[in-house]
Amino acid sequence: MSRIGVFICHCGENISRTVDVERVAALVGTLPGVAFSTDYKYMCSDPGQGLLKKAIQEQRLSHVVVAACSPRMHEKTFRKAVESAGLNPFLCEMANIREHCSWVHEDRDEATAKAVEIVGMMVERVKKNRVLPTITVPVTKRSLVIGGGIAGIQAALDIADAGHEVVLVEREPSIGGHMAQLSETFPTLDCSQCIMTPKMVDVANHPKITLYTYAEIEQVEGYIGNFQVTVRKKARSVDEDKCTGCGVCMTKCPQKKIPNTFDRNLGMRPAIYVPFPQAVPNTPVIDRENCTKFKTGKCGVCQKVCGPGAVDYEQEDQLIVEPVGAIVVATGFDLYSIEEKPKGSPIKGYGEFGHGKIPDVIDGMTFERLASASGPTGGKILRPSDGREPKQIVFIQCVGSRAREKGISYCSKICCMYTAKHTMLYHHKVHDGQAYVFFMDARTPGKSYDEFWRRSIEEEEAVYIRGMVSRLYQKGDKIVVMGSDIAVGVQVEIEADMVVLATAVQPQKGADTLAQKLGISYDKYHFYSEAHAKLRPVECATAGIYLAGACQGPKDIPDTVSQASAAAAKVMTLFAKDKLEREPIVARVREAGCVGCFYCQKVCPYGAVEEKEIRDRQGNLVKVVAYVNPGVCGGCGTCQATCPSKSVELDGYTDEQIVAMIEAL
Amino acid sequence: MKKKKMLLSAETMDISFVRKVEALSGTSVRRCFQCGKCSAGCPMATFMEHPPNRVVRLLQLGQWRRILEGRSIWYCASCETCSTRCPNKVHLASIMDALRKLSWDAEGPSKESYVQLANKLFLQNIRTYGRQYEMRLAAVFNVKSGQFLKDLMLGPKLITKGKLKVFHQKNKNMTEIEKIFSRIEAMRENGEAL
Amino acid sequence: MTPKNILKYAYYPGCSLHASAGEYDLSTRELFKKLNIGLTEVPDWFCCGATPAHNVDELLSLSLCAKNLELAEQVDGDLAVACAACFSRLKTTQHVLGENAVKRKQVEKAIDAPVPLSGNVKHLLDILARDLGLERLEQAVAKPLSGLKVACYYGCLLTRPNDVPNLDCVEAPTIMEDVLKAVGAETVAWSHRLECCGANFTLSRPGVVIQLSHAILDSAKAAGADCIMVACPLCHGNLDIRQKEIEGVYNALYAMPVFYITQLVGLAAGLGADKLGLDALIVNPMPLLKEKGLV
Amino acid sequence: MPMEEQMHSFEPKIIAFVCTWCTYAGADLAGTSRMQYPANVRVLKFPCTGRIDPVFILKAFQQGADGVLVSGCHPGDCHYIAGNFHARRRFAVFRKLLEFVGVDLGRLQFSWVSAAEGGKWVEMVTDLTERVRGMGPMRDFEELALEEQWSGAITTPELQEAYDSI
Repeated sequence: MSRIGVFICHCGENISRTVDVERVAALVGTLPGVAFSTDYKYMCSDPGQGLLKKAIQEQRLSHVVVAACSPRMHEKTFRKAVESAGLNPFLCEMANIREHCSWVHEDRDEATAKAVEIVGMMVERVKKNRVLPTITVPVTKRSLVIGGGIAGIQAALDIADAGHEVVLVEREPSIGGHMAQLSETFPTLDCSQCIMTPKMVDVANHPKITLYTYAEIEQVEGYIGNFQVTVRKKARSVDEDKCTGCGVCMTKCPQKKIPNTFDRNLGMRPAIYVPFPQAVPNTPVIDRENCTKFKTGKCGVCQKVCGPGAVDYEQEDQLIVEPVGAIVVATGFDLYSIEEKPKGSPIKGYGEFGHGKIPDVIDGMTFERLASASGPTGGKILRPSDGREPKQIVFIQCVGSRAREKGISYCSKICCMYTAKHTMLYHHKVHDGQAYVFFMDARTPGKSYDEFWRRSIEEEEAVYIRGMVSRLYQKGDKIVVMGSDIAVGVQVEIEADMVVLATAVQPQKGADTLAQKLGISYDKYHFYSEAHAKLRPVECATAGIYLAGACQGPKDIPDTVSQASAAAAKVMTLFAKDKLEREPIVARVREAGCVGCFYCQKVCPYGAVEEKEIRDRQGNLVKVVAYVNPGVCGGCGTCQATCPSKSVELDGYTDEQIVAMIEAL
Repeated sequence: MKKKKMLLSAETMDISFVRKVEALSGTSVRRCFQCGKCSAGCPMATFMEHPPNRVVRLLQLGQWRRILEGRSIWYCASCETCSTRCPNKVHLASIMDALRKLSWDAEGPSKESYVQLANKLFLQNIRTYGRQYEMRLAAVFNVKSGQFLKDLMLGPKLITKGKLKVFHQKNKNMTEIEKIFSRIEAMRENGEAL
Repeated sequence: MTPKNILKYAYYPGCSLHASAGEYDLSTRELFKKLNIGLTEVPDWFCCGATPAHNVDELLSLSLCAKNLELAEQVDGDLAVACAACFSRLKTTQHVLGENAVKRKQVEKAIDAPVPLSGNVKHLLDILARDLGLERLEQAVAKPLSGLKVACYYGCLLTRPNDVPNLDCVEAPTIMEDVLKAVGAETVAWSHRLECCGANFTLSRPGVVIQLSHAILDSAKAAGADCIMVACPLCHGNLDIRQKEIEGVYNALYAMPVFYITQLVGLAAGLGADKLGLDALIVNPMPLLKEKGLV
Repeated sequence: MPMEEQMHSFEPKIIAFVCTWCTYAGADLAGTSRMQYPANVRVLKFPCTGRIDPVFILKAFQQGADGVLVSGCHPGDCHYIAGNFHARRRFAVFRKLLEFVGVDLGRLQFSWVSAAEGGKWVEMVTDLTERVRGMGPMRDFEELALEEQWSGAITTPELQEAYDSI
């Protein structure tokens, strides 16, 4: 038989003004199971809590109901008090007779009657409450960072500088990401490589960072504090330990006509290559698809010229399992292309801009490579078609972005600023040229951003034309741009030598596959979803996984670096404890009842439901049942409402507790 | 109003004209970001085919012919509301002054003849008499503009109220005013001033 | 140096005050005499060029004004200006030539003399409200204008643009109201006190003036004003001389006398109708003034 | 007593099933803003609308509730990522079932009330109370209530045996 203690709070006069608290205490005292009932001026005050503790001990109370304000206000306070008096904190419930009663009703009798019912319901509920042990899970203080762009580099360096081991995994042969491709960066026009390469070298030299380039995530298992990540290290065909990075292999490679993707296919590279001279690590990779040795079996020049004997045609992919406690996802972005898309694709191309077939219609990143001093033209702006310098250059904003018809409705955020930068770079390099920009809005909300944009117009003489471009077509060696100036209200036509499209920012290819491996959610564009747009912007809803950079949504460098450091700080917060404690409001499976239909697994937003084999003493498989991993469970209870056999229960919100409340009516 | 397509190129965007406007007006044309506040407050905008913001926009694109061919600049009252309220410190009233000056230099392509005539007569009066004599100005204007009966009813009343002086004298120092006019003409001929 | 309490000015009346706005000139001279403020007309002054000159030839406009500033140097004291247009041009000239060295050189060549940029150019309002001061103005009142509800009309050129005339706040000036309150009148709050009246389109495009001035008269009437007060001959011309015409076009009845500031202040200072040129006003102010017991 | 008067004097019992994060907080806000609404509603707090089993609604009607309100976070705002979507689908089907059984759907209200919508909460509760007051007491389940006694717990050895044998 339970011995329940009920404590009615006056909350000064907040409750007692409309609710007759003495009467409530008296009436509730007569309920079966209630051993003690009293009222007090301020239950949350020190003496109030003292009264509660004293009553628990003196009256040998088994359960406690505090009728006061909202549990969202003081549930923690009273559960703590109950715990310090020796009871399990989850044997204490609060009845909300302030926000839900005294404050919203004026009639004293009505309010008092309602208060009695509310307390009565909680009394019935608390009878069914069970002792819930606090759940603790150990923490592996190593972190995985996926993606070696500026976001991943920043997060890895921050975590490693805090003294924790970091495993950094990059898909490409070198870290650096898109930032390494940029020429100069807004709004200060710093040379991108100048500020990027030192950080890349820091990563390579950091004793706490294990760097896997040319590697991908194969599998992720486990939960917060205890992930097991399998990394696939693709065969490089070059032994990283032996290679000195001398580069002889690359100069001697007879196959030199492979378009260089790092230079947006504007330049050529050999079959054995590093993507760019400042690559980290500086170990070449053999592009097996294009290598004569791999295609025909003949050649082998690189192996012959390699002094240290690092070239290894037999190398195979390696699978490495890394135990980590936290994961930072920093897979970055890719650029939308205007090319014709396969039928049925949710994203469409731009037929009106020639589907990418007009050679001198390029995208912003290609322009970056043209403008980069280390790019294929040595920093000269030249047309891909004939190598001439364009004298009339047109920039078009919002290509793909904000274009519902093309399947993308969001703003890509960085284009306004980088186009302004492009007009400046162009003006610096082609003094007698004229830049035009077709735009809808100029979105420049950042420190010194609007000033930068205005400078491109007022000082660098870019002509901005508000209005979108209807069509582009080739006419001789010119590209005719058909637009309109909505401020004037007339059509505009420009015969351009080159057109640069500010194409939309999209998530990296394969972002969805990676998300499924990680068990994190993503939106329809495959940008990863944060746990809360405002209050938890760097955490995934899946505990222990954090987001940094453009994989979560379009971001410029300052925002990316900020978020990366924030994600690193979240990882450090997690690593500050040896064990994780969490509220024991988790679902548990009654294995006897479970029929293994796994509906629960389908509805679980956290991927907390696993399969568990039940075997008899001889080891024969009896059945497969669901198992809820308490480290991963978020405690929503959707599984319980879904379970057809009522075999899963959410602790703290069991059917018994709820039905008891309903029956108390 | 003709809605002729704009063909933009280094040749069709007459930036040298824009530079002249900037020199004359002492204000930046490029600075305008087309917020439209000038047009919003302009008392004369309803009389114009290009509201003030569009005048600046056309200027930014070097399309000055479109401006000068229209009447907009001649319908500016010089009330300076636009300059006062411009959030970006573009002195549009001064730009309008510069455009009118350049329109005259280009032999006034605008069809707005009355305002131009009134201005011409006003300046002639100053050159001849040193001061303005309204009776003479109005009479000559009416004759030259062919509106003999315009404001006929006002005349006698104003004369009886002493508001229009029928007789007037020249300033004693008229040579000085003539010198100013001729010095400015000389400067322009020598290319010392716009 | 002038002793502090004795005020003395050079006076630039401008063309209109010698013609259509004779009553403004008369009332100014009489009022200043009454207030013991010295006023010496600049000898042989020229037209400032007004709007038409700067409209089409800024250099000419600046040169004419610069010449007048130079002529004004001959007379002791700051330069007092009655006409808002002349005031605006003279102030603008000082401002532009102070900022733009190229234009200044051109102008100096045109007038063959250095441009005096340091001389103070003051509108009558400034002299009454600040040099004389509201307190002394109050003391000079013989017949307070009590009960007279006045709509103070600033027009365009008294305050605009920013940083040039610096007479008062460009968007919410109070100087006219301050002066009128000092002489006992009541001022109304109304919407169109800074709107344009159509200005010099009165000659070339009177239709424009009729439309714009109508809005002003309408607003003043709606605010319950008995009369309008101005400080600019052009505004006066458009609101007073064309009022009958506006009434005809819009089928309205305003009968709204339009006074110059000096006429109203002069009335309060005890000057007679003859010394204020009240008979020169087209809309007869006498019925109103009689009703309020001011004549 | 004339019928009309009886209706009027009838005080309906309303049960609200709400999620902790949005609607419960919204109801708290109505309190802190001192808004007023009829005292007929009893609030049951769930972590998420995804936890709300349709059986609870039946149970509530069975226990004499005259109206039931189910409310959670707006679509897309779920604290548990997608629980409210599951709830929405579940209740869409459940409504059909109730309709088929013959329960007046006017007694059942589903809605989204966010933590910032104290006013909407008040409106919702007031409207439902008044609507149900007009509909009169719920009698459809009275008989069923006598038959159905299961409380959700495995309280008897027979039940235990039945479960164990699955």
